[in-house]
Amino acid sequence: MSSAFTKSAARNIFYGGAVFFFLLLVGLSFDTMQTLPKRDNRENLNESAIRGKHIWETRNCIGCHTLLGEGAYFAPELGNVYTRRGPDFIKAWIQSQPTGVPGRRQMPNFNLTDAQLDDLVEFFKYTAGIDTAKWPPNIEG
Amino acid sequence: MKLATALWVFLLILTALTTQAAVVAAGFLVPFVLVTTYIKGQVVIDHFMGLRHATSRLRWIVPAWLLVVIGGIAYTFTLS
Amino acid sequence: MKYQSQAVAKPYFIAAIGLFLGQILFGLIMGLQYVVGDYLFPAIPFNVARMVHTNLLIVWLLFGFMGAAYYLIPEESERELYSPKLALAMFWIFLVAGAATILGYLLVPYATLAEMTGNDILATMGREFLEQPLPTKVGIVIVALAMLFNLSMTVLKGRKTAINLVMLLGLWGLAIFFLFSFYNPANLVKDKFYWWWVVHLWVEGVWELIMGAMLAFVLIKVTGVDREVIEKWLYIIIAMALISGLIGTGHHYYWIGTPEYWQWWGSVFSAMEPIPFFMMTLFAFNMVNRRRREHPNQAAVLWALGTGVMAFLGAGVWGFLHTLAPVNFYTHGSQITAAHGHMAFYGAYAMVVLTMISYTMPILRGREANSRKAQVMEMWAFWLMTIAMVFITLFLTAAGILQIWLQRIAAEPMGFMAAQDQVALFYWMREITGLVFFTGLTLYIVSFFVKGEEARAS
Amino acid sequence: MTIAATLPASPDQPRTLPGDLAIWFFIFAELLVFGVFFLAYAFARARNVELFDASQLQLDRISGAINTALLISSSYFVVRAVDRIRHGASRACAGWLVAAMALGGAFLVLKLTEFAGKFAAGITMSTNTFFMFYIGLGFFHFMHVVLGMIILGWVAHKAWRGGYSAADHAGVETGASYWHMVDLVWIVLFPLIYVMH
Repeated sequence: MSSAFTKSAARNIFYGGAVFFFLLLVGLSFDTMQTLPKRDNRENLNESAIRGKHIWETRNCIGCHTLLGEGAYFAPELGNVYTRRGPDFIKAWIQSQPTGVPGRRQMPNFNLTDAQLDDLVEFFKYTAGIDTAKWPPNIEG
Repeated sequence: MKLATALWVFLLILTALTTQAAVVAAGFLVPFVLVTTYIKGQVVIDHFMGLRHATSRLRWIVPAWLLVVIGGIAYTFTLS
Repeated sequence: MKYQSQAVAKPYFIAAIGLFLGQILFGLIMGLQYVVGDYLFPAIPFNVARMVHTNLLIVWLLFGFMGAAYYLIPEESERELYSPKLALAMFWIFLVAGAATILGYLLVPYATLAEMTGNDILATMGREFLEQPLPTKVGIVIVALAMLFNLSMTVLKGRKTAINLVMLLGLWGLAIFFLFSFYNPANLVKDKFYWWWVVHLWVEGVWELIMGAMLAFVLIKVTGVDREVIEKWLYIIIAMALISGLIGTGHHYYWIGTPEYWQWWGSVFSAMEPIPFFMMTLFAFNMVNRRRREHPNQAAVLWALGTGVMAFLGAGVWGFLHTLAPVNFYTHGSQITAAHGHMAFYGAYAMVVLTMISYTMPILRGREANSRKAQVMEMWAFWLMTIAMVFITLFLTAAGILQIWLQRIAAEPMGFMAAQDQVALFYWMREITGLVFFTGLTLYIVSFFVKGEEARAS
Repeated sequence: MTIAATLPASPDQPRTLPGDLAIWFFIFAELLVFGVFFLAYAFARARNVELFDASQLQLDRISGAINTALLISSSYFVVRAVDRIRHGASRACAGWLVAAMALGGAFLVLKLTEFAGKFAAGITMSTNTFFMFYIGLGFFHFMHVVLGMIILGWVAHKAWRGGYSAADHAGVETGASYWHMVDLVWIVLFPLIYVMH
C-alpha cells in the first residue's frame, strides 16, 4: 500500500474534473435546447414581441424590475405582469409616469409611442406564456 | 487472489439472485434486495477497494456512505 | 519587488480602489432611494444608479485581478513581464473606456446611448450586469486579449508554477465566457440561459480559480509554508469548485422556462458549492497556523484569513440558504438574493483583491510592510467594512424573509410596493450600516497616507 | 502535527488509502453526488409510487443485470491487475487492465442500446420524474465509466511500458480505486432503479 498525496495527481484531478463536468454541462445544455420548444412559448414570439424586447433592453428596465425573477428588486416582477394587470393598464401606467408623489419611488417617462407601447405589451404577453414551472408562487410575483 | 476470485463468484451469484427476486417475491423483495446490495457493496469496499486493510483516518467514509444510502433507501420504502 | 515590471500593478490597484469608492457612493444613493423613493430623481433614476453600482463593482474587480496578475505572474515565472508597455497602455485604455462608459450612463439617456453606440447593429445592452455599450464590450475583449497575450508570453518563457497556471487559466476562462455576452437571442429563455454562462461561470467558476491563485500566492508569501503543500491544496480546492460549480449553474435554471430536471441537478450540485469555500477557509487558517515566519505585514494576513471566512459565509452559507429548488421557489428574485449577492461579492472577490493589494502595495511602494500605525488603521478599516457587510446582509435577509412572507406566502398576498413599505425599517438599517461601511472604506484609503516607522519581522 | 487533524496535508503522515490521496477527494465528492441523487430518487419515489412502479416496468432488467455482472467482473480484473504489479509483473498488469476496459466497453455498448430503445420510444429526461432519474443518473454514470476507462487506459499504457514497479505503483492503485468507485455506485444504482418496487 502506498501513501502519497502528490501535486501531479491533484493537478490531474483538477483538469480531468473540470473537463468532465464541463462536458456534462454541455450535454445537459444540449438536451435543454432540444426541450425548449415545448416550454419557451416561441410560437408567440412574433415581430412585435421581438421589438418589445428591444425596447425593454434599451430602456434598461432590468435596472429596477425583475423579469422571471432576475434583475433588480426595486420594482415589481414583470414576467407575469400581462396576466396580473392586462394590456390597457400596462400602457396607461407607463404613460402616466412619473407619479411625482413626494417620497415615493419614481419611474421615468420614456416617451414611448403607441406602437412602441403595443410592442412592449406584446413582449410581456410572450413572457407571461413561458412555462416557468409554476413560478412565481402567486400572481403578485 | 483465491479470496478475490471466490468473492467475485459470490458477487455474481448475488446479482443473479437480486435480479431474479424482482419476479418472484413481492413483500420479500425490498428487504432482500437491500441486504444483498449492502453485502455486495461492503465486499467491494473491503476487498476490491482494499479499504479493509487501509489504516487511514478517512477509511470510514465509504462504508458510512453505503450505510447511509442503503439506510435512507430502506427508510423511504417504509413510507409508502 | 523582485522584478521591475511588477510595478505596472500599482496603477491598476489605485484605479481599483478609486472605483471601489465610486461603487460604494452609488450604493448609498440606491440604499436611500429604497426608502426615499424620489431622492435624486430624475437626475439619477434608480436603474442608472444600480447600473453604475454593479458595473463599477465588476470593473474594479477586473482592475484588481489584472493588477494582481501583473504582479504575481512575473514573480512566479521568475522573469520580467513580456511587455510592461503593453500592460500600461491597456491600463489607460481600460480606464478611459470604463470612465467614458460610466459618464455615458450618467449623462445620456440609456436609449440614446444605445443608439449612439451601435446597439442596433448588434443588440447586447440592457441585460443585467451586461449593460455596457457595444464598443465597451469590444474594448473589454481587446484589453483582456492583450493582457492574456502579455501574461501567457511571460509564463511560456518562464517558470510554470501551479499558481501562475491556475491564474492564467482563470483569466482565459474569464475572457472566453465573456464572449457569451455578445449572444442575445430574441428568445428570452435562451437569452437568460446563456447570460448565465457569463455571470455564473464567472463568479462561481473561473473567478474562483483567480481567487484561489491569489490567495495561495499571498499565503506562500506571508506564511513561508512549503509551496508544494499550498499548491496541491490549491488544485484540490479549485477542482471541487468546478466539480460543484459547473453543474451548479443549474440553480439558475429553475424558473426561467428551462426543463424541470434542472431543479434536481441544480439543487444537488449547488448544495455542494459551499465545500470548496469551506476548504478554502480551513486552508487559510491551517497555513497561517503552520507559518514558518512572522511576516511584518499583519494586515495582509488578516485580509487573507478574512477572505476565507467571509467567502464561506457569503458565497457558501448564504448561497446554500436559498439554493435548493423548493426554497428558491419562494426566495427567487427577492431581497434574499440581494443579501447573498452583497456578502458573496464582498467576501470572495472584494476581499481577495484587497488581500492582494494589502500584501503588494507596501512592496510596490518600496518597503516590506507599512508602519505599525498604518497597519492598525487598515485593520480597523477591515473590521468596520466586514462587520458592516455582515449586518447589511443580515438586514437584507430579514427584509427578504418578511417580503416573501407578505408577498408570496401569506393567505392574502400583498402587492409588491405594499410589501416594500412594510420592510422599510430594515432598509433604513441597511442604509445606516452602509454608512459604517463607507467609513471603513474611507479609513482604508486614509491608511495609505499614514506615515511612521516601517514594521519589521518579529 | 496537531493542526493536521483538520487538514492532513503533510506528506510524512501515515496514510494508506490505496493510491493517491488526491483521487480520494474526487471519489468522496462523487460518492456524495451519487448518494444525494440516490436518496433524492428514493424520496421522490415514495411520493409517487404508482408512476415509478409503472415506469420501471419499461426497463430491461436483464440488460441491467448483465451490466452489473460486467462491472463487477471488470472490478475483479482490476484487482488482479493490482496484484500483478505488486509482484512486479508490468505486462500482466496491463493485460488485466485491458481486459477490465473491454468489459467496461461492453457495458457502454449495452447501455447505449438501452438508451437508444428509450429515445426511439420518445422517452427523454423530461418525460417524467422516474425517467429523469433513469436517463439522467444513467447518463451521469455512463460518463463515469468512460472517464474510468480513460484512466485505466492511461495506467495500462504506462504499465505496459514498465512505468510501475513492485515498489512504486501508486498510479495503478489510484486508477483502480476510481474504477471500484464506479462499480460500487452501479451496484447500488442497479437494484434501486431497475429492481426495487
